[in-house]
Amino acid sequence: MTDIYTAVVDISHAPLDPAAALDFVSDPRFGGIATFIGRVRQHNLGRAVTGVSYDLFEPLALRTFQEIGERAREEVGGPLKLYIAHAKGHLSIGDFAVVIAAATAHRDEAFRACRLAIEAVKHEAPIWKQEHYVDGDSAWSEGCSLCEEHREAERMAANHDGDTHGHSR
Amino acid sequence: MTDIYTAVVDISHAPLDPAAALDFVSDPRFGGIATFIGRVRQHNLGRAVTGVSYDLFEPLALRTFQEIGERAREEVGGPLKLYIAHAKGHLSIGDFAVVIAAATAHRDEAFRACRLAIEAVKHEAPIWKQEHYVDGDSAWSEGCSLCEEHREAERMAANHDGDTHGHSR
Amino acid sequence: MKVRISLFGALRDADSRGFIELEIPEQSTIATLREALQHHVRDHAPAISPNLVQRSAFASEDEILHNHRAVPENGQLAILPPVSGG
Amino acid sequence: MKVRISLFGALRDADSRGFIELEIPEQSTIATLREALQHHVRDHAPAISPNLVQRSAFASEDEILHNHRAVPENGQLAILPPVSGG
Repeated sequence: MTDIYTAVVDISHAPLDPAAALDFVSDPRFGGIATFIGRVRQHNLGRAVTGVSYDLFEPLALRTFQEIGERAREEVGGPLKLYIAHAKGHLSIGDFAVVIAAATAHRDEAFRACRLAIEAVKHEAPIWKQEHYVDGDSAWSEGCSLCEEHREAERMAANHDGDTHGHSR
Repeated sequence: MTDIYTAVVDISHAPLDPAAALDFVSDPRFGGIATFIGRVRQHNLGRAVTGVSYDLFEPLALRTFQEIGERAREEVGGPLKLYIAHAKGHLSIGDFAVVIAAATAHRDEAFRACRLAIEAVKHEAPIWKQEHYVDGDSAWSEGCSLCEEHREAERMAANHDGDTHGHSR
Repeated sequence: MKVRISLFGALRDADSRGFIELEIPEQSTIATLREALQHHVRDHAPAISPNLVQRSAFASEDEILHNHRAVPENGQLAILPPVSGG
Repeated sequence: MKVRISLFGALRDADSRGFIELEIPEQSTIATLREALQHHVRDHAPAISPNLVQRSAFASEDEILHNHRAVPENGQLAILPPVSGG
């Protein structure tokens, strides 16, 4: 579908581009555009971060983004344009990790589609974040299992504790 | 406060600038940026629109934006940067009417702050939209009363019927 | 005292100058001013719905002024019909 | 049959080549493959927590493959540790 754009961007070639996201979703039918941009921040869980690396299983990530877009379209139940791009490679503080833009006729739908998309990208797409710390150490972030038995267990735990998946940006 | 930016932009001089909003809210402490952009769309309530004019009571609009920013800060309960800019003058289809950007450490807070801000701008700021139609006619949009007795009545009606304020972009 | 009420949105049609000037008693409240304005509009701008004035708020540059408030001493006000920004 | 399992995230440390090759019986399920991989990792990459393999999903380029599914005929898979994108 030409109204859903998905990309994995190797940021050694080019950064993610929020302006391109806006351009893609712009349409005379749409009055509301909600976007979410995730950036690398300086601290996580109290540790000083110097940068992060993103590893992706690209073909499945792109398929997952597309499937998320179709789910967002069902949720909106009307015309929607959606842009989902995720960075790959080594990112410095302030670099964009993910850019999502959703445009619809009315604002509530745009917010819902944007939120659905970022939550799904974080919880379902085959993407892994490694944080690099000031002391030279690095660690892969705690994440969400894609394994059905564990997803179920994690969902039940999350219902008790709030989102405890450990990657709460 | 330097972490809340508010502006009324006469678009006969310059358009609203989403990139400037991103720049303003960017901060190494923040991992999540949620934005909302309202654009003029081609149809409203079934009528073909050629453009809109925004009338503002500027000094009070700016004070209201600032007060909304402070309310968003309380809602977030932690560091926040917030950008609120609204257009004034005659806008064509596709022009930006309002640009809001909220940045916080974590994404949920950014979404909440952004949503709070756009809802408050629409329901509380002294701004009036006049739509111009293909047939040469024009009309001021139905709106939300700022008069306390009527606000109360409208709130009760909205609780029964959903948001019936008539400006539901 | 003389008050000058700036007009916005659909109420701009009440006076092409963009404001209405009225004489009201000293120490009037906003409620009194609202009544005076309604009379004025009925006489001078009959195309404006009385209901629109009823649903409008008065304000200074700093804040909304509800019905029980006193009219500001400087006599400068705005009348704000229902808003429709964003 | 020979399968080649591509590694991602924290599981990349299990083999510096970025994949693991295993021999498994024809028509194995993902559950069988998971057991075989756990043995392999225990022997060849003891630093990797068995729990991490347990919490990981297998996938083709097209979809997640749950435990009851057959291993794809082309023998190409990926193992996906818990994800942390965004």
